[in-house]
Amino acid sequence: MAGIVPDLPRADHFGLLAEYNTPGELYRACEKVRDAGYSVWDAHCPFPVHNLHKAMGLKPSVIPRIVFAGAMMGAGGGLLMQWWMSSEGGYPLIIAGKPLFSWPAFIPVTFALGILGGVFGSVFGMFALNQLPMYHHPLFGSKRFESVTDDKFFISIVADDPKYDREKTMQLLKETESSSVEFVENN
Amino acid sequence: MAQIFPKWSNYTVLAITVKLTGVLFSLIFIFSWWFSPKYTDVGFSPEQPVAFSHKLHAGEMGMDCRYCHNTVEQAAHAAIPPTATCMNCHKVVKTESPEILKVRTAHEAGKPIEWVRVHILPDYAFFDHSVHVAAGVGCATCHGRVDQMKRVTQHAPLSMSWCLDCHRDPSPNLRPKTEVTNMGWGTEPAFAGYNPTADPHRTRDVQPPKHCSGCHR
Amino acid sequence: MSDKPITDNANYDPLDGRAPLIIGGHDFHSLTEATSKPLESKATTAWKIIFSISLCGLALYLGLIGWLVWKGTGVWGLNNPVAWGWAIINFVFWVGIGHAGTLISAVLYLFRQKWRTSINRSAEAMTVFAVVCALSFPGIHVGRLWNAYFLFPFPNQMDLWPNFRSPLLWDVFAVGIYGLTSLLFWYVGLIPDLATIRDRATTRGRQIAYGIFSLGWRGSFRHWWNYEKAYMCLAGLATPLVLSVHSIVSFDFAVSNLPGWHTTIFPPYFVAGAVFSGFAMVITLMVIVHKAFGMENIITMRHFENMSKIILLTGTIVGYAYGMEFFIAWYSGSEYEAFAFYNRASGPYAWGYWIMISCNVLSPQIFWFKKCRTNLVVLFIVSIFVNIGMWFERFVIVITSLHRDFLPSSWDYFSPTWVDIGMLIGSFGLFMTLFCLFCRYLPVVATSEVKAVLPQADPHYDEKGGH
Amino acid sequence: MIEKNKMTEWRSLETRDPDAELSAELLNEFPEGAAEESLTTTSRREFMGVMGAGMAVGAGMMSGCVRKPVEHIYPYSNRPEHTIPGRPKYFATSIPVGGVVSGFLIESHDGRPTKLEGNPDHPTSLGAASAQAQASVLDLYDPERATTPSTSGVESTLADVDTLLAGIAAKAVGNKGEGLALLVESRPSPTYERLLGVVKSTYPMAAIYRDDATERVNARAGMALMGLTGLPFLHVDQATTILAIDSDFIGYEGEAVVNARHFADGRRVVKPGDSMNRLYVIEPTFSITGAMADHRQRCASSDVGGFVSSLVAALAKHGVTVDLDVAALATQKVRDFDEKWIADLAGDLAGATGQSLVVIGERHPAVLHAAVAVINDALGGTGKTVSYLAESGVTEAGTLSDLVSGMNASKVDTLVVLGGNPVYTATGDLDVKTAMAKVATTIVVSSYAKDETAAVATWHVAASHYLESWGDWTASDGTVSVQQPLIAPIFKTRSELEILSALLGKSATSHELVVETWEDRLSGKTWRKALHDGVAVAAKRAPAGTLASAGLNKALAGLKTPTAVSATNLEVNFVLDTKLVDGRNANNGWLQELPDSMTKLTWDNAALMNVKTAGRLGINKTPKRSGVKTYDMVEVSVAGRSVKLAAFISPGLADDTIFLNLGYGRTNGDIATGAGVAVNVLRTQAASAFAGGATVKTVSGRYPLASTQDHWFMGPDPDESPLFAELGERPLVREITQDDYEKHPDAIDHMGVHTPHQENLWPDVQDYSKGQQWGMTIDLNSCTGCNACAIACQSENNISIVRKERVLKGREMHWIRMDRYYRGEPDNPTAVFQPMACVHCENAPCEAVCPVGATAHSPDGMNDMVYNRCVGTRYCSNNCPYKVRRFNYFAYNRDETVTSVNPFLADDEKLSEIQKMQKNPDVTIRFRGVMEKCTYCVQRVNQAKIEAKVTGDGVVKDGDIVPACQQTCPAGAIVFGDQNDPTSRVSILKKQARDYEVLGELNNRARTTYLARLRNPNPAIEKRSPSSHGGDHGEAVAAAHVGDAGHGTHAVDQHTEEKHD
Repeated sequence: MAGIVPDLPRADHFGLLAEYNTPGELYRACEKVRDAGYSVWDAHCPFPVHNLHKAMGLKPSVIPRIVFAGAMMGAGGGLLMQWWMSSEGGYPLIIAGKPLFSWPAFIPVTFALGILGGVFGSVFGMFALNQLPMYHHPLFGSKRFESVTDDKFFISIVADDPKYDREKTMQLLKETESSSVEFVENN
Repeated sequence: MAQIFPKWSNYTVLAITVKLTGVLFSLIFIFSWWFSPKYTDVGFSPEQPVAFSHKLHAGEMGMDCRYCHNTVEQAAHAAIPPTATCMNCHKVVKTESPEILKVRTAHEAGKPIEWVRVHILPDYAFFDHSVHVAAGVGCATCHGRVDQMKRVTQHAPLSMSWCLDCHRDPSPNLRPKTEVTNMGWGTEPAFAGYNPTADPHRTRDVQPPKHCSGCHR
Repeated sequence: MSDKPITDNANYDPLDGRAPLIIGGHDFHSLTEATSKPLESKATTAWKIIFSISLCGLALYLGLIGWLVWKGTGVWGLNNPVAWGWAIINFVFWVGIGHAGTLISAVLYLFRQKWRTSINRSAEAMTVFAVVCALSFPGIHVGRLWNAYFLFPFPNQMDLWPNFRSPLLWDVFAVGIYGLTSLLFWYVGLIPDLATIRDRATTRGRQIAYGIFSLGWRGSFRHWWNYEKAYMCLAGLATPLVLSVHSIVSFDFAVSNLPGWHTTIFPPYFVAGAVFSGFAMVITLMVIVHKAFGMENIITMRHFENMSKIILLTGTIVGYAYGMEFFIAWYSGSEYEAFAFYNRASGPYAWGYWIMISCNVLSPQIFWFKKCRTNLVVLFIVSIFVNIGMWFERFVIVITSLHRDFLPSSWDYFSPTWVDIGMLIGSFGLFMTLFCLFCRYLPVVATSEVKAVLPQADPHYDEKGGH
Repeated sequence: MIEKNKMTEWRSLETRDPDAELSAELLNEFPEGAAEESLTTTSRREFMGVMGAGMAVGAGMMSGCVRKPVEHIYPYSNRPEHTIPGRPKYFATSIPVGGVVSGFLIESHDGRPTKLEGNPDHPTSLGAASAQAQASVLDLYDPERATTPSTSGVESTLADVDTLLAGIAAKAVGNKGEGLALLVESRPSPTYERLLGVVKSTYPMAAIYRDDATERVNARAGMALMGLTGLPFLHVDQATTILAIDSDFIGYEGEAVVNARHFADGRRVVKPGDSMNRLYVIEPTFSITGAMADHRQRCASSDVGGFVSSLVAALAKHGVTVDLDVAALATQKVRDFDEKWIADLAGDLAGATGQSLVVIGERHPAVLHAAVAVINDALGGTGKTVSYLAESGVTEAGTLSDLVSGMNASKVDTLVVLGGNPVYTATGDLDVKTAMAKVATTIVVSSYAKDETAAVATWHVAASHYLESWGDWTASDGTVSVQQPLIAPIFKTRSELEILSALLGKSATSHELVVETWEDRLSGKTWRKALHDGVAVAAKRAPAGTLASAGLNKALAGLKTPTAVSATNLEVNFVLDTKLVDGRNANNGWLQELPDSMTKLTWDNAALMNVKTAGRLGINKTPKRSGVKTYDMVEVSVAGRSVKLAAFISPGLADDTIFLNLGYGRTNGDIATGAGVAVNVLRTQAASAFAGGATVKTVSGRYPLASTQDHWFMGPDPDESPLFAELGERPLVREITQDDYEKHPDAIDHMGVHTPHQENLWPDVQDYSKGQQWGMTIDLNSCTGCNACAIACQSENNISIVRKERVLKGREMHWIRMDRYYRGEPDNPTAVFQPMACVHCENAPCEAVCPVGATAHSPDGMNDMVYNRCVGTRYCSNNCPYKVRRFNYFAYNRDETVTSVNPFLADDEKLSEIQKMQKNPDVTIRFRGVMEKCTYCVQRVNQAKIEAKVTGDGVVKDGDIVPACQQTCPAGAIVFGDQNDPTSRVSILKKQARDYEVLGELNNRARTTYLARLRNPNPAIEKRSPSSHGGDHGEAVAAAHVGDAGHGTHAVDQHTEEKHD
């Protein structure tokens, strides 16, 4: 299960957490951090801030491909199942003079199963990529961090980052419009 | 805020979900497999009121099945013989045995012996012995080596799919009509590689019904 | 623009720019407060009353199902020609209701209709609950409930499989998957807001409860990034699904050869009808909800006006379909077809037909007037009419077509029994029970999405010199 | 036991465990007599074995790991010769049904008689059987039959009965039978009459009275007027022109079964040019004979005499001098008939001298029977189309009214009622009940301890069913056959013969008595042959002598002129019910639930009247619908006595006449109670068939009537909505005159919706052109709508009855729905019948929509229904264009033991142990929640195929498969067989131009096709008033145009294409 199990920071402490009051402050701060060349860091916000991926320099998500694969598998499997079950493989019944493989009649189920595959792909694919559920996370230790789901915006830089240096990074975050920067234990 | 959940929760939650899905899928398999007659019915071998041994009669003495089950070629039921049939011989043979005593008393009282039924089909499945015998399906094919059973035991699942297997491809289970009651048939080299279509004694090729009303009326 | 909060975005002067979706000068925090209040404050008496009534309805429903299973399908008013009755009517009715939710969430999402954010959460909830009600009916309407598992393809010793040519089996898959999809769609949308409640939670119990369902969401943008894509894909998948589901439900009728059922117009006509009834139900519920929880500023008159426009549109489409059916019946020259429709309009069940026409075609027409579109009372009444009308549409299709078909010798008349009526009421009980629980324990507004459509949400808002 | 009861389907008694107590009763000794021919002497246990066919489910204990109840097998102790467990045996027997003696074959499954068929070797059966005969088997298993003798309600024993009768005998020997009275029914039985003769001779003072509603009293009296002792016997097969005067001679009256066959034979047009007989009917009611008529006129019963006189006059004009005092007869003339019509009719009759036949109904007085005899004689029919056969040995007997006056005058101290139910059946002016109270000892021998007469008797002796006792019967043509039992008396019962002999002081079994009668003529081989063939003496009766109308003319002179029937002088007609007769079948569920041929009423009688009469009386034309259909109530009063019952409008009745069916409102059992209203009170000895001067007024209250077809027309009812007016009649029953058929044989195809040659959307998954393919034709030209097929199907296929409250809801279960449509004027319509069962479409709409594949097709073209797979979505029924699928809305076969422990299930149909014995073990018993329908009697098809495979090359010979409906059809209208075999009867019939498929335009490719109905109208009448009768050529072409209109231009060159393949 190693692949699936969410991995927590290995360093002795988690890292640094900076707080911002507006999407704008966060946006500009993210640009700085990105330009500073950090890789193991994240922005936190109560809603997806528009275009923030640019500011963070994120690559496009792979979700759509997972969905496509899921949909194809669902539809393909569905059609195959129906063909097998209603012909020699299963029980070839003579139904209303229709052929054993009456494909037009099989479309609805094929379609529905395709959708199901896609839906599972997107939902569980998203869970997998985001490593959810992750009920325990060091950031939950921070009191301030509670308002991330309300009206505050945060940047967290993890100690595992190669460029991470407690003092320098602290300095970098202070230089942004952060309302506060705090040190997060790896509890 | 303090952490709501401990560290281990991250792992256990995942483990639980994965295992649950596993259990769910295996349940379907378990029900469809281990709850099928193949596992529930085969080997059913109830105590009989009279310890009649097919091993002795059909096996060692080599009596033909049809001496007792004499309606098998004309009717749906291969009727259990009337007590009188037993008495044909046992008026003189082993008259003192306690088991025979049961039979004689029943016969004298004109009461039937309450045999316990071994091969039970659902009431909505209509099986006919005569047509199977006529097609050259051996007794042993469905009932097993009765000639080796001290007490009769269910040999085949008698499930619908089991019936269908043969109805869809009967030839492996066909034999010369003369050999229908031959328990050992197949073990003897004489009939090795018997081909029903080549058998000159067959007036027609066997086409068992595969449609619903073939068995369900 | 001025600082004083706007209070009317329905009659908003376009010269001042685009009408805001949220009024009353909300910011992120006030919004959180407003949407979380219902969950965190004590249950109101109104809620308690409605909830207990709903529970009675639910009890009635379960009781009658028990009676049905105990006695047999005969407890319904069915007979030889009319072998399908209220169970199927209610099924189609509820599936129809279940369409608005996904439509609002998915289709409007794809069309970037930001106004959806205030209502999509409760609309999705409504969808899920409606589908639950819908699915309960085909489940119980079979004669041998205990054998209903034959409908699913599972390996068995009979070597038998379901018949995939049957529209009923298509239903099993389509509606089942539709329910599952709506549920997941709804849940995915809920995760961030559940996190909000979790973080605001004051008691350990609430923390754990909401904590478990929010899956440890921490607003990470890397998560948001996949999350938005996934949500987009879900919307993209749900849109064709929502259209297909009611098409497939309509196949139950369209695929069979009964005059009045055997019609190619059914799929689009059913979908339009579904949207029609769905939005009507949304209005009915929203009028109550936004009053009950004082969310006039979040679920605003503009939202209602937009919905009433959709009702006007779909209502007119449905009206067109009714007309077209008659034209085809006449034009086809088939005496059977013609009779089926003449019989609707003038046969023993004509009353049902005219109730349908007046509720579905006539009543929405008043939405041509802005005054009516922006009047809550009118909205509420019309939405109720539409709900009634759409139930009767299914009644007309199922009963009037069945009771007189090809051979006059087999014609008969269907009258419902008390069990039929009780089960319809009961299903509303089930629906309302679930909806009450939803209002009480889940955020009825998609808070995080609404926040995203506030002007302040724009990263460049402060540069424009907002405050 | 518990597991067992949970079983959703059970096949029959074989798989049930008979409840011990009852079995003990079921299984008492067989009479020695039975041993020789039917069943061997057996004990209880063995009979178990017989029933069990070697397998009866025992107690449901678990055994080891095996999850199923343990079943026991009870083999015979000594299996009788030729007995193969599980194989049915057939025995010939004979009984009177509705007063008509006929021969039958009884199917016996391991000792249980389950099904009755006609005996092909018996001249009054010809292999066919009526609905009543088919249903008579059910009476044997009626759980409400009296099971023991009883004295004034207290259970008694047969021993007591014997001592009682012995006492009576002893007394009678002393006083020559003074004070001893016997009330008997009409029993044309040598042994019975012999014993009655002995009674008369040994007890000269004893009095014998006869009362039987089915006895042909008027006909016999009519013959007497002509100086004959005998009865007329029809030779319908010899007649080409037939006039039926209020006589249902091919429906339910007299030798209807044979008459229908002969009548149909006279109409079997196989190729254009074949001749057809012509039927004129004049009647007040609308009988199914009337429905078959080529020309039909309505007239009130009291006008019939007038009609006869007009006919005599008209015949004279055509040179047929009828030796009658016409002047005297003319006094009967009360109104003007369509004299032209009668003239043409007379011309037709006169034209067919020696081949014409006039028949008159039993309801009409003796003089008219005599007059008709004279007319037939004048037409040269005597000895050709009708012969008068001498009756021998009919014991002189008094009438019921004689008995009543005798009892009132306390001349009777001991009354023995052998069968019959006078307290119920007696006319209103005879108070049998009070009269019986004056008699010291009254002994009633009947099947029901609760029946009206038994209830007031001091002793009730449970009567044996005919399948439990011996007898012998003389058919009306003189054929004598022996009634042999198929089962030992199930309960403590006695047969009438045994009672008679006990009255004579010897306790002989019915077997001994019958043997005694025959031993000098039949013994050993000949006796066994008689039993085997079902015909003991094939001798025809001697002619009754020559007609002498002197007596008749004397009688005519005394005739009075009846007052004309009018709105102010309504006429009430009392008719024997087509199902319950005089009430004797009232507790038979099959018959009670059988829809009447014309009214389609079940479980009730009603005041029948036509639209005009109803209008005058202010009765609503349409019923009110409050959940179920409820009808207006009326009070019918005659001479001070009145009854209240529901009014029901039935088209085609004579104006100002009300029809009341006898036989309802009985109380002898759960089935009979509450079904209809007893109307005997309105009858008098003087006017027992019809009475004038009646008044009818509507009274408050409404009554639900369960009519299974309330729609009259073969299309929308134009009165219902102006929109429907433009929609024509639907081409379901196609009808054309013979002439038009000769001219354009393809016209029948054009009546349908005109469709070009239909291709399948798909390549056929099964090649139906290969192998044996089953198909059926139903000839609408012969079908009389007599319902025999419906009951035959019910008894063969274990079809449940559902009781009135569910028929009201429209949940009847009959697999065959006898569709009846009217044509033309509502008050003077013609009617057509169409038996509609599953037509086994090759492209079956029902199959495509079943989600679990519970209904699928067999390679030989049958639409299989698999009960054990069905989950009950009912979608198949919705999608069936013919609506012939039936759903088990409740558990109609629930084991009594379940319902008894469970109060909530109390109103479900219970199936007691005794009822289970009737079930056919070859057909699955359906449980609640499954769909069922006609299977083409697949059990018979499979049996035939199995036999063909066992004995031969597996090809079934034509005629080896006979479905129950075909087997019993009196008219021989139904033919089943292999439609791929060009020589089979069915494929020959299907080749005719008359052959068409109902709703063929749907391309269902039905295997059951119908042969269009032909009418053979008199050209003269036709010419004068083409619209005088509905469904003739005019209608047919109209129908054709409806079709064409629908489908654009009518391309003549497509005729050949659109033939169904």
